[in-house]
Amino acid sequence: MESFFWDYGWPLIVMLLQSVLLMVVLLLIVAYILYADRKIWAAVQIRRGPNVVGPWGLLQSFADLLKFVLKEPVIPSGSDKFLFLFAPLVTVVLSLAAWVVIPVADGWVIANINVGILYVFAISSLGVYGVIIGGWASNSKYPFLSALRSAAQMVSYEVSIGFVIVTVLLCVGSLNLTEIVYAQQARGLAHMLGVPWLSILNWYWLPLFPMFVVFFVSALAETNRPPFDLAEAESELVAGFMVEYGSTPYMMFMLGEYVAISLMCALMTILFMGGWLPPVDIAPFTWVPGIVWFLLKCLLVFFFISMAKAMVPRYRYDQLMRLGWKVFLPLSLGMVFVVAFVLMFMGWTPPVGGFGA
Amino acid sequence: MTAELLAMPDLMPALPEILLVLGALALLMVGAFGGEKSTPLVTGICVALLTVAGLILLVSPHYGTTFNGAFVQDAFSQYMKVLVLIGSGFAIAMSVAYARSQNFDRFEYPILIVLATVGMMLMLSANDLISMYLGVELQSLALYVVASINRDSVRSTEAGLKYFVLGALSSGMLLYGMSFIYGFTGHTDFVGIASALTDEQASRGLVFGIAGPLIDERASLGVVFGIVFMLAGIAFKISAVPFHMWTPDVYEGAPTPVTAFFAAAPKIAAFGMLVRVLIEALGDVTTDWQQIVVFISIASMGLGAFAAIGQKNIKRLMAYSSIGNMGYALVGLAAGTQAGVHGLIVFMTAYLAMTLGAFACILSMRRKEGMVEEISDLAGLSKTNLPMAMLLAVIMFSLTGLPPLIGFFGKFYVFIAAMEAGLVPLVVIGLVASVVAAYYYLRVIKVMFFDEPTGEFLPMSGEMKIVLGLSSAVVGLFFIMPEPIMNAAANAASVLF
Amino acid sequence: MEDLLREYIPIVVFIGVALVIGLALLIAPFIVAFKNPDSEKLSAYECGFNAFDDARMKFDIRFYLVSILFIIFDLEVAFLFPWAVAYGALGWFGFISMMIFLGVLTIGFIYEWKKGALEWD
Amino acid sequence: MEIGIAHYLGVAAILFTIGIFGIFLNRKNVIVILMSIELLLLAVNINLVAFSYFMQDMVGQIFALLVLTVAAAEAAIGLAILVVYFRNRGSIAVEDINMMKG
Amino acid sequence: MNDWSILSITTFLPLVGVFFILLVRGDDPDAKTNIRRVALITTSFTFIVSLFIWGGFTNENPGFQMVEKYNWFGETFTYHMGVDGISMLFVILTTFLMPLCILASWESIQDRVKEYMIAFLVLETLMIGVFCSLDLVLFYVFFEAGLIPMFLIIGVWGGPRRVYASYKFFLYTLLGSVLMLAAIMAMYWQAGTLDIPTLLNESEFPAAMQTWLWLAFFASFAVKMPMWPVHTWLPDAHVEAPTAGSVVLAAILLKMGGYGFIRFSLPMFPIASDMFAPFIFTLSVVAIIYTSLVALAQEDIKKLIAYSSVAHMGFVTMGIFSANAQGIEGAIFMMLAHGLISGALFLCVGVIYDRMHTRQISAYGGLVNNMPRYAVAFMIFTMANVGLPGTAGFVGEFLTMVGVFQVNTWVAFFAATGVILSAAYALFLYRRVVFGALEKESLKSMLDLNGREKLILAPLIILTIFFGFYPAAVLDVTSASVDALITNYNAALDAGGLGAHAAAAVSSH
Repeated sequence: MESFFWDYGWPLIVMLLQSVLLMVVLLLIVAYILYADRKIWAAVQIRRGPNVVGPWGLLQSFADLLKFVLKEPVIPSGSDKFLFLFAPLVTVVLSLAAWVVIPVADGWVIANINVGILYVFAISSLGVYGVIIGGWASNSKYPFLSALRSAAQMVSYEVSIGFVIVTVLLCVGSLNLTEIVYAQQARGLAHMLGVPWLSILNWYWLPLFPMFVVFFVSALAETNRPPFDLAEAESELVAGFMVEYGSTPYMMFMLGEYVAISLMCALMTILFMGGWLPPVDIAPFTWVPGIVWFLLKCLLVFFFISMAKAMVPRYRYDQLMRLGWKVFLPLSLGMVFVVAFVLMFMGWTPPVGGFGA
Repeated sequence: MTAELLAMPDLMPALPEILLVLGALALLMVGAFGGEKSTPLVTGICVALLTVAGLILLVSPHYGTTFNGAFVQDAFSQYMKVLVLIGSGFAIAMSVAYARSQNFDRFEYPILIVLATVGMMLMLSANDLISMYLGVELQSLALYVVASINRDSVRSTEAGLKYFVLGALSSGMLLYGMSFIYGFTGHTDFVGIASALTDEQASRGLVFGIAGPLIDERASLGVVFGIVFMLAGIAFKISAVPFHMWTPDVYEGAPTPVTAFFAAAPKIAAFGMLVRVLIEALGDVTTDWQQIVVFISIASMGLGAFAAIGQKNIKRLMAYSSIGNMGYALVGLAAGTQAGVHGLIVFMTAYLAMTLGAFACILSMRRKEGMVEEISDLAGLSKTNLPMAMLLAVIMFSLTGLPPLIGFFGKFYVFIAAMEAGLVPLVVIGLVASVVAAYYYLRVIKVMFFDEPTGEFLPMSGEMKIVLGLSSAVVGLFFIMPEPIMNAAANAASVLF
Repeated sequence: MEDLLREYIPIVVFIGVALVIGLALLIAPFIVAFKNPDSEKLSAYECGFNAFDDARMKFDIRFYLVSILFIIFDLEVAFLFPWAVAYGALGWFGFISMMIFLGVLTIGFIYEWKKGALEWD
Repeated sequence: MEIGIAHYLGVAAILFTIGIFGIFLNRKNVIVILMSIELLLLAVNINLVAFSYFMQDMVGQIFALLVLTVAAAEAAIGLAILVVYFRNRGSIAVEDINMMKG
Repeated sequence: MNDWSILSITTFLPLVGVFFILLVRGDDPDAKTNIRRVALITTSFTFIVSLFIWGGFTNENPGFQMVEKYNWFGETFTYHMGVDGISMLFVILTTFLMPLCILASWESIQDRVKEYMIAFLVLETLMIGVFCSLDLVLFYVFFEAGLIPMFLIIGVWGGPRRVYASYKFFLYTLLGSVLMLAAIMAMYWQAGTLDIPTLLNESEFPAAMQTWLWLAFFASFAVKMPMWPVHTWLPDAHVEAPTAGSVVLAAILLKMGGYGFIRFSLPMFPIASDMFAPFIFTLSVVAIIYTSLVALAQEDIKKLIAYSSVAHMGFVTMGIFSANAQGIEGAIFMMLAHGLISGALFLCVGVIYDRMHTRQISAYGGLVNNMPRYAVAFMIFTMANVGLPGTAGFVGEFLTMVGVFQVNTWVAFFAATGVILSAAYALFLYRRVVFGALEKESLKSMLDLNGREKLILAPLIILTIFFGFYPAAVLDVTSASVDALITNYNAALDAGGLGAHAAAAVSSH
């Protein structure tokens, strides 16, 4: 009985604590990301943004949470009640679930599974279900149409994301997210140029720059972020598939969206920007803990995402689809070929089993 | 990771398939860039490709296995592939005029047929459950689309839908069976399965502790389970009873040239595959599948004979006829002997010739107001178009199994093998069923010769004349020089044993 | 605990926690919020008109085309993943094989493009 | 309780049976039939992977991967046919598929 | 091996005629005449050629003569032709009757002449082939293929109920012969060959198997013969078929059944034959008496003749299964004679049918008044049909009854009553058609036989009477082969432990 506890019970408790910890931190960060988003947007438009609740409006997100909870939950009479409530739950749970395999620093990962990137890819693919179910269950025209649009958009860009990931995998030889980061440490442009300390050059954003861009833009589209927020285009579809939602269900959609955005930031960080690695592998930088680098990089990516929202005009739907299918798909397909060929031709294929820890 | 897995495979045995695939892909591009006006060109090249592939097979076949044993080219696959190519080539040729008149002359049609043909050839060459499944699916997927190629017709699309649903179901059953075979023998390659079934040590199925591979000279329950499901799946593909439900509807609904294609090539391919998997992989557990084959054979022959009697639509009639014919072919397989396979090959040759000829006639049932497909529309054909009536009568008599036409020898060799294998009741039932079937074949002849004409058909088009002429020549004159076909068939059968 | 379990149990635990949080959020307003539903409030949003037919209507065929294309290409990715991981071990043979595969896919893609499956207007 | 091969096979068999019944007993919608077909293939994959795992033999998993691919292609084509049929007939109810009876 | 493949030439010569007919274009009367001429010349020439078979035939040789053998389906199923005393005369009978059939159809067939003649010529080839083939597969091919032209002849050129009749004919015969096919396959399985001489001389099938094989062959031949109770297709087929079709049917096709019994059932399955002989006798006697009674009640001339054929075939089967020289030789003789006589009777019916287009007996009467020549011819054949001494019909009936008398007196007795009944219906028919007052207006304008009809009937009359007075012309040919057959048969019975019967048969011989 005691050994059972030490074999099974204790690790389980540890996992639970880790999970709760990650979740809390994550939600806190999301709350401030939301805040940051609004602030950046406001700044670009030379407004102030939220500034009432708390100092500089820092508690704005929590006020919003409270407001949503106290709002009257409306379930439209024609809707499928179970699915109507199920959709936001799916969105939130799925977008949170992907985080379990993200290594935020060296070894700081709850589930260090060997197919990490595949897991993330799979879980984020499922996100489309939340949208479709929500749009369908509302039994209203705007949500329905926008759910379709949104789903088509998400799946279109998912293909490109898949190809981008494949190019990275070709260079790494492993699906494990931690190893992807290690690979960016072990080999790369900096080593070839003879400046191994300049590890920022090692990261894949440089050799795979086109894919980095493709991934960034696809991430925007995948998460329904502007300039690709066609699904909730206010002028056409009012608020997209969420029209009929209010109260916390609505908030959960928003939450899921922002968690997904932060996940995309994390992914970009890991795949292209060396994860928790310091940009320059010499003294004061190496003293900074990995988690800080990781967060900084994520925030940098988020800044770009936010700026895109603030600066870029919204796409038309046909332009969006054309970009996805006729530009990104051929481009990323071609890059898969090029990367595979170059790696094989130059003999740069990763060692069997990846670079290891 | 073993070295030989990563070595470049020898592509020569698969040369015809590779040629067809490359050709089909190239033609797809030609069609995509050229638009609809490239249809005649694509059609012509498709026929040429099939011809070249057939010639390669005939003139310089390259025997051997490749792709790590998943693909085998031998005399059996060579012979059956030539049949399949003939069926496909003629099917394309026969469709040209019809497609133009029915406005579905899209360039995809011949390409799909070529792809389906490649699938069939892969089925015939499959020496591994995986390649077998891939062949089946490549063929089926193309056929689903071909069935509903006339996308503006309710009947065509309904046929496609039905074919798809039941075809997919059959694939599922086939796969389920395969998974059991794999699980209980530990192999997917036919050689491995065969050795696992004979040699207890070779089987990894033992590790499950459920049952060993062989109990008292019979396969374990798991393997039998797998065999049953696989047979059910393949029975769908060859439309044997009780998995025949789709056949009449699909035959009736699909555009007629498509029906002609369905009736000919895929059946041959599925049969070839069935023979290879049963003989090569499961040849040592004959007792386990023989009774199933006997059962579906009897059921097919019986249903084919009785259900066709009331049919008015000649395509439905041909559907039931083909169900019945599959029953006869299964008789040869039930024998499970070399003679049985030999008979089956001869029978399939006969079946191909008869089917193509019959459909050339059905496709010539054109009136000014359009295509007709009732049997009664043939009334008095002997007065309005004697050559067509005579040749169709020859084909119908051959389907009946009357000597000296090829249909007789097909049945004869099948039955004689079954007789040798001791399946006397099966033979007698088969013969009686063929008498019952004679009734409805005779009805076609009766309508053509005994009834008064109700109208005239438009003259036969050139390609129909050629197809009908060639096929009825084979049907009618086979008995004069049977040896080339018989020897080739015997040779083909011998490599499996 | 087995290695496999050790690696994957956290995922279950994590999803469980996420589920709890999600459910808590979902249920909270039903407990604490003020509720006063009426039929107008519960009807579907229609820009001021009453809905005159079922909202789940026919929609554009192109959505369906996109979903088919997605299925095909997403599965292609499913093949590419293991290939990419084992790329070093496969050598030129692996490269050529996958390029044949991609080539076939590209031909299909060009066909779709030419047939107008990717047009949106 | 140790989870053995028999349990996997049992689950697969149940799924397979549900799939078969879904195809034959369903009177409502063709989409349900398509889903049932997917269920069949899913059952097969469970079998293959379970066998593969218990035998420590990779072939089953490769097979499963191919089955997945083909299943997707099949679904795509099935949906395409369904769509053309719907365009012609205006319905995808199972009982409306009755142009030809035999 | 002979030098110039006469059997093959005879067999396939009609197909040359088919080829020429196919070359004829057009549908005008000239073309039709040309077609008829080609057919007539072909059949006549075939007959002449076939006479060389008789000329080259050695009566003393009991084995097969003029043998040809080539590989066909490999070496297992060969193209093996040859004739012996049993089969040779049937070949001659066939070739002899065919020109007459063509002549008989000269005017009555105006519709689709081309197809008609092709069907007949093909049919001739197949019928000759049946009698010449020495390989069971080859035999079956010819035997079964004959259904095709006959089906078309009845169905296309037949009477009002032709469709029913042709179907019945086809399906009855087919069912019978597929059972035979099963037996043939079983024989191949057992013996490993289907070469008839080899099977006759070397192979012996186990007794239990013989029973089944015998029954399967019986199924085919009994239908073809036809034996009671599977004879019902025959009256229908006869009534509906055109005249020449009836002639071929009665004269030749029915003989294939009897030929089959002699060629296969007796020598190959002796034990079973011996066992089933009482069964056959019963059926034969029933056939003779029952169908004779049925014939009495017929209103249709052709039907009456058809039933009389069934009755006569009863004599044949009875003779065959008495398994002694008189019985078998009598049966062969009877078949040949019946071929001439029944064929001639149908031709006689055809003569008046062409004029009146009815076959109802009641429609006729008093024809002797304005058709005296016809009356004479009809009388000769009626008498021959009855079995009047001096006609061919007598010899056969007498010999078969002698043969069966040695085996079973009662059978012979009942068969003899059949003779009386046959006299009754035949004379009854003759009286009603030919005698009596010429009352009906439509009959008064009927003309007597024209030149063509005389040409048809004359040789038949001559032969009927010739064989009646000189049966040795036939019996000399058959005796050697029949003796050999009986010797083998008895030897097989001895070996099978049924010596008692065999000994009795030999001693009585």
